[in-house]
Amino acid sequence: MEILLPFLAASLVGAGVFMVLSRALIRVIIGLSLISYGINIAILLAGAGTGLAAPPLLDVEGPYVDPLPQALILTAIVIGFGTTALLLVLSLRAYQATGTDHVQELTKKPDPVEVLGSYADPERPSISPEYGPAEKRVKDNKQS
Amino acid sequence: MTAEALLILSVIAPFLGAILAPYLGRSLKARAGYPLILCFLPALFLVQYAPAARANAPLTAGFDWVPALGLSVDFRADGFSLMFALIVAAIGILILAYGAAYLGKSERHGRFFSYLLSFGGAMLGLVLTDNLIALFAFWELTSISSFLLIGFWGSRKASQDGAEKALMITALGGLALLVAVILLAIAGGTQQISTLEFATLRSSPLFIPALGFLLLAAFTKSAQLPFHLWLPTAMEAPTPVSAFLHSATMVKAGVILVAKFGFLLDWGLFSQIIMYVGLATMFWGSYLALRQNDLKALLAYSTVSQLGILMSLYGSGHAFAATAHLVNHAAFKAALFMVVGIIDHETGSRDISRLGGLRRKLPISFIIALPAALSMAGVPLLGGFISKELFYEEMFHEGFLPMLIAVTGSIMTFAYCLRFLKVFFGPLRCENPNVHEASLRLWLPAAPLSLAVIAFGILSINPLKGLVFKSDTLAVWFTNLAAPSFGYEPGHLYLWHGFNLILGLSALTWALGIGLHLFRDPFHRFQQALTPAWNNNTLYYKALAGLEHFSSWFTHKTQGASFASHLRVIVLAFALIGASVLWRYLPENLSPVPLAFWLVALLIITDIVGVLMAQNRLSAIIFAGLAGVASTLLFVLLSAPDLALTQLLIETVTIILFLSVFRFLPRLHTYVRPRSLTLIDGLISLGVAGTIFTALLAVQTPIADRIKDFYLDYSKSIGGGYNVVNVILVDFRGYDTMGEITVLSVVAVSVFALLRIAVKRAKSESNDD
Amino acid sequence: MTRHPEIVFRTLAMPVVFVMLAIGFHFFLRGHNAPGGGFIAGLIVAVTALLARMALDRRLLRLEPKTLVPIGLLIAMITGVFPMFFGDAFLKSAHGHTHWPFVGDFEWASAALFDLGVFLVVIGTTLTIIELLAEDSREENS
Amino acid sequence: MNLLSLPILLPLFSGAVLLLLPKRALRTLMALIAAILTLLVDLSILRTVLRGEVMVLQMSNWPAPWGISLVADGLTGIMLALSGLIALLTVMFASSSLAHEPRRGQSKTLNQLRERFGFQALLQFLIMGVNMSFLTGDLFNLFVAFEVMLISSYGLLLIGNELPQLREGFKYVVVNLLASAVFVVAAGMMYGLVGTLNMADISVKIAEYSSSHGADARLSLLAMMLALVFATKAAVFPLGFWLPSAYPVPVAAASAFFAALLTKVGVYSLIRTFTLLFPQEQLIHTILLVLAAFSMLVGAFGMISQSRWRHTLAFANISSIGYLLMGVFTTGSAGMTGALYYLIHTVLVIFCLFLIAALGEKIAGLKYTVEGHLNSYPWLGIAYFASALALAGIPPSSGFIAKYSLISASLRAGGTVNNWVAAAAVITGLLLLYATVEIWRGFFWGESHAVHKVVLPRGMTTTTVFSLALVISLAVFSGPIYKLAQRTAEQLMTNEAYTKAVLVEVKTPRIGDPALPTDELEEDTH
Repeated sequence: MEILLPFLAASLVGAGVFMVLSRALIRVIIGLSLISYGINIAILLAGAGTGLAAPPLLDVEGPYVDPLPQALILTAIVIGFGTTALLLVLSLRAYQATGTDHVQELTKKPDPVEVLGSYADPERPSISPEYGPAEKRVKDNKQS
Repeated sequence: MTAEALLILSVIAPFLGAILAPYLGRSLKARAGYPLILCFLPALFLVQYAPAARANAPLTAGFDWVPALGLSVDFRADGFSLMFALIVAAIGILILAYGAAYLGKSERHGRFFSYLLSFGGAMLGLVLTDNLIALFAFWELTSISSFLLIGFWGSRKASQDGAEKALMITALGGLALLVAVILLAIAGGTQQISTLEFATLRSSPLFIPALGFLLLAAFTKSAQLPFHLWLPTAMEAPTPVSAFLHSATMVKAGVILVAKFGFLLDWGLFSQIIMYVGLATMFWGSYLALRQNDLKALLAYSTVSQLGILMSLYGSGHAFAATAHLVNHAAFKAALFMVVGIIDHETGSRDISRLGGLRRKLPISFIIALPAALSMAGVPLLGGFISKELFYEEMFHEGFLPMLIAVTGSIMTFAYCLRFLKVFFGPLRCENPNVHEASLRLWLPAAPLSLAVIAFGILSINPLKGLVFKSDTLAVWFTNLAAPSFGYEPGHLYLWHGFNLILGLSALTWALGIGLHLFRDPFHRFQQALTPAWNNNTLYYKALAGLEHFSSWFTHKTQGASFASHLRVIVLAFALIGASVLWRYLPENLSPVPLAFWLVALLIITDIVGVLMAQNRLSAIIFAGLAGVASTLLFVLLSAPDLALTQLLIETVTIILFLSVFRFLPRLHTYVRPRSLTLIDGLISLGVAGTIFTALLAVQTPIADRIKDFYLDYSKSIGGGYNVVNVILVDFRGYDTMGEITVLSVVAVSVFALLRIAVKRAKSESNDD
Repeated sequence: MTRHPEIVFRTLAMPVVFVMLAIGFHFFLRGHNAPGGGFIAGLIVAVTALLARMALDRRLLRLEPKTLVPIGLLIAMITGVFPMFFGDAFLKSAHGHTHWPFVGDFEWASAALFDLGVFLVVIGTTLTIIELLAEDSREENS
Repeated sequence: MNLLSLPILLPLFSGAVLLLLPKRALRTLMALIAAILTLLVDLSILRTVLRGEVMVLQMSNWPAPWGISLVADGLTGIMLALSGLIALLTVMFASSSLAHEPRRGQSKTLNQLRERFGFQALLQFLIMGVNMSFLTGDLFNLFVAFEVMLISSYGLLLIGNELPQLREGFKYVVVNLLASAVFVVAAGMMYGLVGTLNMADISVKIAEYSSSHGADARLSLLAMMLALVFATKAAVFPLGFWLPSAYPVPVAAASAFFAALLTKVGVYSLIRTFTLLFPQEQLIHTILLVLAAFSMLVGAFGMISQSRWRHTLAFANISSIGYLLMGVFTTGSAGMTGALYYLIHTVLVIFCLFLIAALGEKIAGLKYTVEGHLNSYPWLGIAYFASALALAGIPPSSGFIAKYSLISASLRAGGTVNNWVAAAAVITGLLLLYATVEIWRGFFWGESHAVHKVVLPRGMTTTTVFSLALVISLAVFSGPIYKLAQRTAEQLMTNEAYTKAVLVEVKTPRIGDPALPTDELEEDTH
């Protein structure tokens, strides 16, 4: 018991991770649900141990298992349900919009860098007059 | 008004003016510059505290900003600071007047004066402050406001570039200064500059790094080799700005730093380093000034060269000579810039090769420029001569090599001064046929500076005392004002030292300078031939391009990497965590496993294999669902009926969900990973599984009692229910459930929006992403 | 699909829906004392409603399921806020016995009201998602 | 003490009601009122905790380790006040911007749809989640709070269904699901190992155990798991890759809120975890310190590499996280003081910059390289310049004070790691300056090609001016605010006040607790 159950939880999580690292939308989603199965079991094992006892219903004879982890997992399951549903709908939408289920193709690359333009040269600061007759030019530049 | 208030006001007033300037500029246009002169007056009034400063009882004032950080804006008008503040304020006033006449109608006057005044305020703060952090703050403020000033004509690429270059290089120095002031504050145990003690600092291991960073800061700001590249391009600024920045303010900040902390720097190799860097800068600056065709560029390199002189003098501890030259340089350089502005304004050109004989068309400007240029060249009877003599004398004491560099540099200085004056002589050459003298408003602000240049020298001859030639008025007054700050004896400036080696060297300088001017064409060809393919300027742009390139490469590599590899980082981190406790907590005796558990285990393993091997969507979904059922069974076996029930129902609903979208889901493509990646992913997954596994083993024995008994004890009596899990959910930890149903509600809202707002297809997506 | 199974399905569906609804409410009411509770009951009722929708083409509720969500949320929250007016903390629970005419002895708990909120939110969310998905796919088909 | 539940209940209530309200004007009004009330509550909580008091509310009246406690100490007070301010400004900005087109050249129906389909409600739920995270004193409840916050952020990120939203949304959701999975398993294991979930109780028990048994690898394991979770949420290098692509895709108001607060929740949790639960895990502190240095640099390089407003700023956010963690994990209270001050500073500045970016996008589209807008929009220029200076840490902005105190604390702490981290901070300052100047050059300077001036919506500009005023007043009132940060940091250095306040009443509850009047509840039970 002490080894088998943690092993099961761990293998569910491990398999889930392997699926998540693949590149197809559905595999990612299925992987995530495997992870959540594994994790629910893991929390139960971590908090309540692997020993056998009565369920925490007070009309049954004790000793009871620890009820708190069960409550935690319940909350986690519900939240997990919500997020899975959202993720499912989202991936459906993403698939419809992009036409690909390849996770990588959903990713976009950052902008290419722009080439550095011409620059000021200290040996030859722009000799073009900055003022006087040039006033018009400066003015034109500003107003255009 | 109290003295303290005046001192604070003298720094604050320009900033207030900077805020007001846009409004004034809107109504008064360029003339806004005249009323704004008021902002520099408080600083000028500080002159009344000069006697106190000379008596080494300087005026202090200030206010706290962030006292918990030791950051207070303290001012201390000691001799040197006061002297400098007066120069800044005086030149600032002239620049404001000059700018008011210089700017055209279509300019953004308010903005211009606003930038200019905040720069002036920052400069005043920098010289007057006595707090290390405030010193840094004002230092950075000068960088920032000069950035705006240089880039005032921001629509031009060259202006933008010049501004950015100045900012980046001075900010580099600024960061060095930041480190330096922090180290000084740590080592000295105080943030007040006037209470720093050499002995305390010297004993600290941080002393040498602090000095190193301090020097780096000073060199960048004062455009010393090899950081001088920003100064010439800063000429892209409007000329009034150049006149302000490069005569008395911005570029002198580094010199101020060396002067203020001179008592620390005069130690070991440091003074030698500063002196040689300064001399090299002086030499190289005048060498480059000689080859310029643009009047402004010529002045820019001449500024580099003059800063070299100041730096070497302060660095080698000759504060008296340095201060004398500093005063002179401020006057003649500001005047020269203003004249260049006038020439540019009237002729429409600054190109030396296209100008000539302007003496006839611009007589007043010529009169203003002549003494200033000659003073820069070091011609006798003018202020520049006196301080150059002092420079020679000090370098003579330093040794042969410094002497040699100083003299060669000065020869070239002499030559480029003549070259500058060339535009006034010879036949008239000018592209603008209607060239005429500038208006009174334009040349008048330059005139006092030229007068000062003359006054520093000639006016001080005292005819009654014969040939003493003791120049004992304005310049001396200024120079001696700084005396208490450096601890030198108030001295005299002599026009005449008698026939000695120094005078001989000066004569040699003049002769060779004239010679160089006459043979400037071959020299120019020589310079052209020697021009290397790259210099520190190209290096700067290479570095910037390299930075851009690296940033984009790096970001591309990290951000643009595949999503899966991003996820790999997270799970890998998780996998690595497991290694820390791997196998340490194996339970000692294992309890037997009932048959039911074996069966569930078998089911789970089968499902896992099934999911991993699945070739189509349906089987993958079914195997995953079965894994859910298996975990339900496990919950039953582990006495968690609520969990089992919930999990089963959720499984049902999820399957319904999957099936209702089933037709629209993509097929289960097997995008083949490269074999190495499969291996890596497999290993990572194993690592994650290992972490979960070991962690589960490790936490089975708690370090403290678990709090479960409370729930079992009070669930019925206070909670009112037999099902402890449910009581926990709605009562003990009902707040969690509150959050949980909020999550569900948000899911409903989000899904509703996702499904009801129409999806644009990729094809029709506008191209702006 | 031929007509016959569909008719069978329809005839069977009606009683199934009622039985399931009963089960759902049963689970809801006994939640405090035995496995069950608002969440489980909510899921059961939601599945039932789907069944009714698919087999009988009839909605169990006039309301759009989306509206149930904020209502449930508000019920749960206000139950929690109520004790605050008496100087107690948020979500302070109370329970006891009371005697109603015709109903007899009744054991109540404020937690049940809170659970009602949970119940409604779960129904609302589940139905919203699935009904919308069904609609979405119908539109795609047409 | 019920005051503590209001920052959560008010947004929850208004979020639920917003879903029921039929008219746009009503919804806007409701959202604004809720945000204002929440801010007032937040400020009054801040006022109380600034007296050095630790406020505690035991939810459902259950005593500390068994029920869930809401706790507010100085740190919580600061975070709440920030969240209240940012929330109000976001609601203001959103209600104005959602009435207009998202950015130049797009139709405005999309934004109207967003509003109709619950944008404001999602925002309220997000605020609730954020406040819940700050207030909770329970590890598992922190997980729930994170989920409320994250699920709302998914909703806000996705609402509108634009292609980039769907694309980046998927990645964002998957990453956060993974992190949440680690979080929940860590919380479960924490219960298994320490036997309690109340953070004060955990702190006491770990301290007791450590003092008698010394270091324990199992505790380090849990600490590392939590560090992994929170570092991922805080977008610390190399776990922060999800941020720069995700934050720019939603509506600008949502982006701004995300950037200002969501990552800070991760940082907040890191601070709590490593001051309260695991102050002794020095190795992890050092690891995070090194990662902080990398985050700063990577963020700055990222900024330089981008040319779109919000992408650039998203990287600025990563850089600021680096600075924050540098302070948090520098030994001693000086570093923490700097970090807290920096926290206030960076929340306000990043938020303000995002608003400016939104206006910039309205004027010229996603990229800031469309030059020449200074003359047409001088006020925008001033706003950008002031906040960019603050971002780059140039005096006299608050950024300078923050940067100075962080670097100074780091150099004072000494040691090789600290010195290198300080060096990284200094270099990052230069890079940030370069990046912000590039935006200035790209957008404000240069030749203007604009044909006509875009009229910016009143509400958007007003909100931007407000947030700019906050940025500036932070610099002006640096003295008292720094003092506040200092006091809070000292409070964080010792956990005694916190744990004492939470664990004060460990007596068992009496059976005959006053019950609610029966008649109000009867009708509803059937």
